[in-house]
Amino acid sequence: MESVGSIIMYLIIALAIIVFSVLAVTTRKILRSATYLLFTLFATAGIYFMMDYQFLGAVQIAVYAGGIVVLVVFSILLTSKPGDKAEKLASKRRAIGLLAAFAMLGVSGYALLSRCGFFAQLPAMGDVTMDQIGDQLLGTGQGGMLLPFEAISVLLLACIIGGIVVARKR
Amino acid sequence: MDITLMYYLIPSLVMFCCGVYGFITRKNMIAILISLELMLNAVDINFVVFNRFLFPGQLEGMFFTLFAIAIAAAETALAIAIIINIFRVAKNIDVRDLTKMKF
Amino acid sequence: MFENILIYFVVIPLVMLGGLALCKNIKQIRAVAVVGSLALVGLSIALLLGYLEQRAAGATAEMLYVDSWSWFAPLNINLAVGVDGISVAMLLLSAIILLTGSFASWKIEPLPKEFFLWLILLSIGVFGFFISIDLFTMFMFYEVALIPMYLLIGVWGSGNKNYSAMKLTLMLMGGSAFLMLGLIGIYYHSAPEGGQLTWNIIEIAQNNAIEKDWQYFLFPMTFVGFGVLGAMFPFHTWSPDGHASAPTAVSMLHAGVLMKLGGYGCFRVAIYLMPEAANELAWIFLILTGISVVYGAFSACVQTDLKYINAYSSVSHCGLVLFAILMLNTTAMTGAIMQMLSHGLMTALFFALIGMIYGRTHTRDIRMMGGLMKIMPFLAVCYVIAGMASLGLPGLSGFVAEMTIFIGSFQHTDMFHRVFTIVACCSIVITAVYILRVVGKLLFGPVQDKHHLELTDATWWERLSTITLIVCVAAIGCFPNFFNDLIKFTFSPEIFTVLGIN
Amino acid sequence: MDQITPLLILALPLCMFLFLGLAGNKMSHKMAGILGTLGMGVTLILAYSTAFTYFFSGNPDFIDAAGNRLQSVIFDFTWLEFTENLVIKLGFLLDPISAMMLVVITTISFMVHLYSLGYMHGEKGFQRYYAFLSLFSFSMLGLVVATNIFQMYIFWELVGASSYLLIGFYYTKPSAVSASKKAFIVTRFADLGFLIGILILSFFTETFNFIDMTSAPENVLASTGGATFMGASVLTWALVLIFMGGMGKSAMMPLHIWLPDAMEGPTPVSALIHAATMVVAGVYLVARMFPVYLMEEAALTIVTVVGALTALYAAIVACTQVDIKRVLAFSTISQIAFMMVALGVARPEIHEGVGYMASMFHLFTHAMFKALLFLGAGALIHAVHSNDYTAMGGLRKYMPITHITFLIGCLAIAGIPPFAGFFSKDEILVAAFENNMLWGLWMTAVAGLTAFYMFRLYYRIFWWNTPDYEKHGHVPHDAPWTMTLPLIILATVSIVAGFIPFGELVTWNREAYHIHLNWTVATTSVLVAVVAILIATVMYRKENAISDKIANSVKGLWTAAYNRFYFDELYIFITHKIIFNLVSRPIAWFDRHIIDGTMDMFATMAHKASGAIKGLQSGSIQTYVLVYLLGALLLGVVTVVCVML
Amino acid sequence: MDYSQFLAMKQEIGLLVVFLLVFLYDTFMPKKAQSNLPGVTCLFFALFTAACFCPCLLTNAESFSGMYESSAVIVTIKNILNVGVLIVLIQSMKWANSEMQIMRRGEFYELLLVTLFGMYLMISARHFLLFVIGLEAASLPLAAMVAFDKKHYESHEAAVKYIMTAVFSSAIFMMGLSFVYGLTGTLYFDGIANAIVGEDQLNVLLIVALAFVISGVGFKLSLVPFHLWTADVYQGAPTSVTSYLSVISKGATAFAFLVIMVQVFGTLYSQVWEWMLYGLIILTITIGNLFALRQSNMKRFLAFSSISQAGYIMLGVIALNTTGMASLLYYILVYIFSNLAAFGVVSAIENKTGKLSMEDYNGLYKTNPRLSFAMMLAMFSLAGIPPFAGFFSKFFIFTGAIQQGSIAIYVLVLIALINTIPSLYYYLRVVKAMFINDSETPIESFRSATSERLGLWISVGGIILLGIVSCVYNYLLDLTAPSDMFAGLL
Repeated sequence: MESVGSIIMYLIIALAIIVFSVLAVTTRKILRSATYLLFTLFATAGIYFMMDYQFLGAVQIAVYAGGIVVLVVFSILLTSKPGDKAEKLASKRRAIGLLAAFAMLGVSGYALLSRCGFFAQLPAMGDVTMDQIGDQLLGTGQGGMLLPFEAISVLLLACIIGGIVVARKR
Repeated sequence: MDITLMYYLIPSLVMFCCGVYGFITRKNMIAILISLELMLNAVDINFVVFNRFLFPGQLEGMFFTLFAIAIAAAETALAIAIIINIFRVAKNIDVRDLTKMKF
Repeated sequence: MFENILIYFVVIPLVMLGGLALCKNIKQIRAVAVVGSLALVGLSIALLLGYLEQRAAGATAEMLYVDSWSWFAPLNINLAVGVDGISVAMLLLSAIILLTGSFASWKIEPLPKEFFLWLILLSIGVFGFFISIDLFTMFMFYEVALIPMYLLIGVWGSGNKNYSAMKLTLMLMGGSAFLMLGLIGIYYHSAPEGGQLTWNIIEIAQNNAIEKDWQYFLFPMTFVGFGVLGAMFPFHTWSPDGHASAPTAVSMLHAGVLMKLGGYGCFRVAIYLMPEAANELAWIFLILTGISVVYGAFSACVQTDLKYINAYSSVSHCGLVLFAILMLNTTAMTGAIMQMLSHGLMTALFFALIGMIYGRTHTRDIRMMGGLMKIMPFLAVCYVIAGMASLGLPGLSGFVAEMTIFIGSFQHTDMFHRVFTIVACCSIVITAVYILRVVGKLLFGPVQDKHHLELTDATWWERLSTITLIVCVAAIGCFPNFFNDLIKFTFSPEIFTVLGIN
Repeated sequence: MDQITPLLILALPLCMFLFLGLAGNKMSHKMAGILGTLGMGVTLILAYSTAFTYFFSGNPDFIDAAGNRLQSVIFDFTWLEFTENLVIKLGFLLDPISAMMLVVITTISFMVHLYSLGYMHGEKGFQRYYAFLSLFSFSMLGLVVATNIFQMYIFWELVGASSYLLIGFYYTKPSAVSASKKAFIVTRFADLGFLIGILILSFFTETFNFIDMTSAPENVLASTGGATFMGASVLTWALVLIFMGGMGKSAMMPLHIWLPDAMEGPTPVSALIHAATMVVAGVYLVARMFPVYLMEEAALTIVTVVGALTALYAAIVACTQVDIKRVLAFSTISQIAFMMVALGVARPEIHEGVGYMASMFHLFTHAMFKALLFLGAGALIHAVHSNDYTAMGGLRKYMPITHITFLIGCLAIAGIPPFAGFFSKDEILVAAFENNMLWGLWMTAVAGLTAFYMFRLYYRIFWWNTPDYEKHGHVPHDAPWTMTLPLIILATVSIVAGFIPFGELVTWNREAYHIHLNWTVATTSVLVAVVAILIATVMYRKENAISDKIANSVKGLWTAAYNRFYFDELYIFITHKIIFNLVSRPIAWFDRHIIDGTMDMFATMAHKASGAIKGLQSGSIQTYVLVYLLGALLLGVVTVVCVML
Repeated sequence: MDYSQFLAMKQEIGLLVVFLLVFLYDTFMPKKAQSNLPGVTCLFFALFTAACFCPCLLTNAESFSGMYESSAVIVTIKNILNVGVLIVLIQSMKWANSEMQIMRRGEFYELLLVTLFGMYLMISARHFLLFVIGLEAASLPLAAMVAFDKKHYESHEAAVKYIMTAVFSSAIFMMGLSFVYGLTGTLYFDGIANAIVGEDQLNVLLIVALAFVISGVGFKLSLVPFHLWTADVYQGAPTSVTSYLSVISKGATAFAFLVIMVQVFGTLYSQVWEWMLYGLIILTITIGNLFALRQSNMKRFLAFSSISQAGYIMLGVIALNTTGMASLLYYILVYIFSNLAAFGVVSAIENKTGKLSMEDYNGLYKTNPRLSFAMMLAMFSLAGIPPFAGFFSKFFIFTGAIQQGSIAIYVLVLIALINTIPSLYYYLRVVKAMFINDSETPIESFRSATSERLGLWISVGGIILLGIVSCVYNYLLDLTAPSDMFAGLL
């Protein structure tokens, strides 16, 4: 039995996720869309906090909400005039979108629900300390993430180079 | 009420499906990018909650999410660069205009 | 490697290719082509003599000149060569037709160099196929022989050449699709459980390890695969169009040699390796080939294009080859091989003559021509001889082959087979009808077109080409037992006795 | 006996053919003609000596102590070996009938060679003509000396081919071309039967060899093991099918249609091939196989019936034709049918198989007088430049030698003693009567008709009224000596041949048989013939309207007979309407549109399918991901459904 | 931390050294020396490639607790890719020196090397996180490369299409991974493999997850129906990038796919993914062919041809035996040479005349016989005509597949074989255009740049020799034979 607080917390977060995701993809104003995305990301961060992964929550807020959304917002401002509004969707397109979304939902939902093991309750877990995270992030033992860490640095470098070369005017 | 694993998975799935919906219906490329972010985010949630609920003893899921966030960032940056690029050429970021090559 | 005479059947054409690449003018090209193909003829005669000598000396192995060089060792793919009487005969046939084909393309235009390049590449495929006893190399050479056809027809052909070339290539490739599957399947069942798998035909035959159920699957695959090239009904339609559009030498080589690859393969692979299934399933293909025989002949009756007539006649004759092979007895199979030889020479002669006539009159429509006997007596007489060979006049090769087939087929103990033999026999009448129809319209009667009166008779190279072929046709027709003995030895009675047939 | 002579008999004409065929164009007409004739002359001498040796030398190879003649294989080398037993050999079988045939063939052939020197003088392709004649002689000789049925089949085909070439000698004439084509195809069709017959027979007996089969015919019967097919025993089938080959070559109804058309060839060719030698090959074939035929009564009955019908039919038609060569052609058909009937009615128990002997006898005499008639006709045509007897008349004054020889021929064929025809025909009638009264009367009637139409022809040519030849600027006259000499020789033979003691020489079991005339039959037949001749005399000696009146009174029959009872139309209907239009064309159409269409359809389908799914590649990434997603989901769902079920 | 672990990754490190050298050269060398950049890069890379053939690398190594693996086979596939990349680099020299690209070429090389690095990781990864990073590293920079042709709108369009669909696909892929993680609690390959053996194997979630995973990798392989981006991107991208994308990226992914399917999900083969792959192969080959039939743009045409080729490559996966694996490697090698020869000709012509349509190739033989000849050999090889290498690779991949032995595989191979007919048709269309068709305005005779010629010579040499010289395939067979990857899976 969960504490009421966590249930309420959960409800808020779950609701936020669902509502803001839906809004993010249905609103006709692109800037609002970005805003709703931000809210969703915050709600996600909330989940991370609830899961006791504070570090991850922080990263989520910092990188995702703080970095990506800002990037998106900038690009929106760069590429659209204020007051730009998407015209209404053709119902056919919406139907197709809905079909795809519900198909995904149905299939994956059914698949998930078919696993009884997934109705597990939150087990107890010690706090994930920064030490732990740091050790494992740069560790080479079982679960050590040194190699991915190095690899992703190359990836990020490449993306930076790529971004620069693409965005360069000439 | 027990808040079980499924209670987290379903919102995440909904989020993912919203992303799918948005990708398929939106015209603005940046809106599509936003949809993609939703999808990636949903995956992140999955990893985290699986890790936390089922395998609390280890951190693989969490790390995956950590790296996924980095990847998502890189991807977004690149995608935005490309979108801006095309905006320069076409003065427009309507994805429906991206059909010069087909069939 | 080079002490085996067989390898030179591939080496000489390769040298020719190299020689051609260096050629500067048409004379040098001709020289390379003629010298090379003469060398090949010489080589095949030497092989024939050597083969006979070994046989006379008491060699009883199924194949002689057997050699094997490892190629893809882990898969046990070898460059295995070896010949028996059939291959020797086929090699001789191919060499002769290549030679005459070179003469027939004396004045090929445009791009003579490329033409001969492709022609020789094709011949590499043919020779390689006949010397191979390894399924893989055999298949490889088979395909090597197919693809030059496309360009040869497409570039140097006439009429609706693009369509025909494409159709021919695609249909033959379709056949080889089935074939490839069949061959790989055979490989995986080539040895008893735990034995070393092999592609070598002799070893597979000795192992005799293909289970019956698999034979049921693999036999039709390989038979149809080769059957397409053997113009088996209903996969024959590439033949009329292809032949009609091809340039002379290509028609000659294709009808004369390439179609034989089909019959040879059907025998060497499908039947030889899977006799049980062949015995059980023969009736299906007998019906198809029986239809081929009669149907091709009937179709030929109403054609107006010379090449179409001959192409359909090839369908009929090649159908007879497959028909006889399926009879699974020594005589009929000997007949089938004789028919291959006979049809190869005869149809090459036909196509050569048609090419020569077409080169002069610029039409192949028999309604537009007439009385050519008066204008170009040499060609006309040759045409009559070819026609007589085709309709089975004794003394020419067609008769010998057909009779061997009919007699052999009729020896089959099963009523069904005998009745079908009679059906196939009917083709000799229909053949007479269409051959005489053409001869009557084309060569006899009044001259149709006054312009034709100015046309000339054959040139020396054309004469050389046709006379060579006629001599060969007559040689088989007059001294059949020589070829009969050559071929017959090959059919080891074991595979028949194992089955309890005949 | 040495082997060189027989070998030469075959080799000489063959060499002559090859030589004239290859080098003929380089030499003059005269050279080629003389060479050919000389070659044939030598062959003639060799053949005569061989026959003489056979019949009269008393060599133990040829005659045993009891005076029975033997079948002797002079040489026999393997040509093609199918199986251990089934071997095609090329050999030389000497027995009474083949020896006789050697004589007949070489005689007629030599006569024709000689005759043609004059007849074909100046024709384009003279060398070719002689080459073909040599080819024919070679093939025909090979046919008669065949030691096995397959050798016979081989030469059978070869004579067919040389006949084709000779009929189509005037290749620029469309009618000649189509006649040659027809001859070849019709006989080819018959040969199909022959071939199938051989197949069946060899399947059971496991031999091609004549001697093996005929010396022990009961083994042949036994080897079939009583097998039947569609109600008839397989041996009957085999024999009837083999007879079918004979029907084709010997122009038995209904496969006779090629022979009248074959008259498009040069007349000497008609004399050689289409009167004397090749057309009797069918008779010869049945005679060769006669002991085997004896095993199956049904087969012989069919031979008789076909022969009798053909004889009557051809005789009736011959009464109405105006083309002299056609008349002779139908007369040939009728006469060969006589021989067939003789074989058909022959039984060992009837006068020791007199029918067989009669048949062979008639074959011999007929060859002589029919060749004579044809060559005579050739001389007439040469003189008048027309085949039509309406262009002739009163020629006896202009061409006395031709007239006399032709008359001898007519008398011989009409069966007037002492001419050759009388003796042979008389034996046939005897055999027929002995077998069955019906056949006897039937054949006697046909003999009467024969006399009638022959004299009708004779009178129309040599009597009737004389047209104004000067008007055409061309007065007919007798031919040069090269042409008349053969006429005279053959006429002489026609007169004396009847006195040859044929029964001593040729019988079915090769035992000597003494011919004795059956006076009743002889008298009857002679009477009938004389009456027929008288009627013909009345009707045709002088120009009058009797014949027209009679023709008008039986107009239907007359027209039908004139049109040969519409057999040609029937064939044209069958070949053009049925074979071409109903079989070949549909098959060709089927091939182009259905079979080929199917192949093309695959291609079209691929293109259509390619067009149909092009919408997938719409260029919009949203469609792309939609397809992607649905694809992935479907992949999952389908697998789930399949695995879980 | 134990940095010695990195020593197992000799090839990756070597590649990064090359990357750094190029980077430094590009950044710090004076303008004058810049013009040598393509040459220098090729040189560096050639040296690296040569070094990688050192037999001392052919050892089995594992590091980072089994996150990274290297073995003789893996080294070899990387070498194969290196060879391909070297050819691409050589072929692209002309393009890289062109006016348009001169200021971006440094980045081109850098991005290219990074994507290659990503592919290395995909191949060597034994942990899904590393795999994902490799996958992303192999695809995201490519998006930038696709957008390199700034003059052409198509290039931008292609880049957008590529990155959008790529991210979408990786989202789906990661979704599938999350499911797998949820089921097994680990992302290590062997861990997952052990876990799904231990559990009741067949649950819906696992199958769906597997479908997602396959779709994610299938995207990069352009398996139908995950292929739709391919044609547009190939068409829009600069030709050098297209050739890189079509051969190297595909080859690397194919091998990685094999590893994932066998090492991770091997136990599910006969029940689950054999049939998934079965369907995908049929669809891929057939639809790829059907689309290729109607193309007139050369690059687009080659795109669809490469789709159907991917289907053939997958036969090496479904074979589930060492012969199949060896054949897959061999197929990739041969495919690299064949396709690069084709792209080499296309890019040579494009660089000279800007023409890309198949109609423009009409009568090419009359004006440029050598180029046409190279193109013809490439087409024949792709179509699987002996004696060119493509025939052998096709034959062996079929041989490998059939070794699996079930009748279903026979049927599959038959379908694949029947599909060679339409494929032959469209390959011959190109040959026909060059050799048979006439044109009033043929591409005039020109001499292609030395680098292009060199690239073509290498490719053509490969096409001719790789098959006939049997040692290559024999070597691969010997290499894979000891592998126990497939033991006990069937």
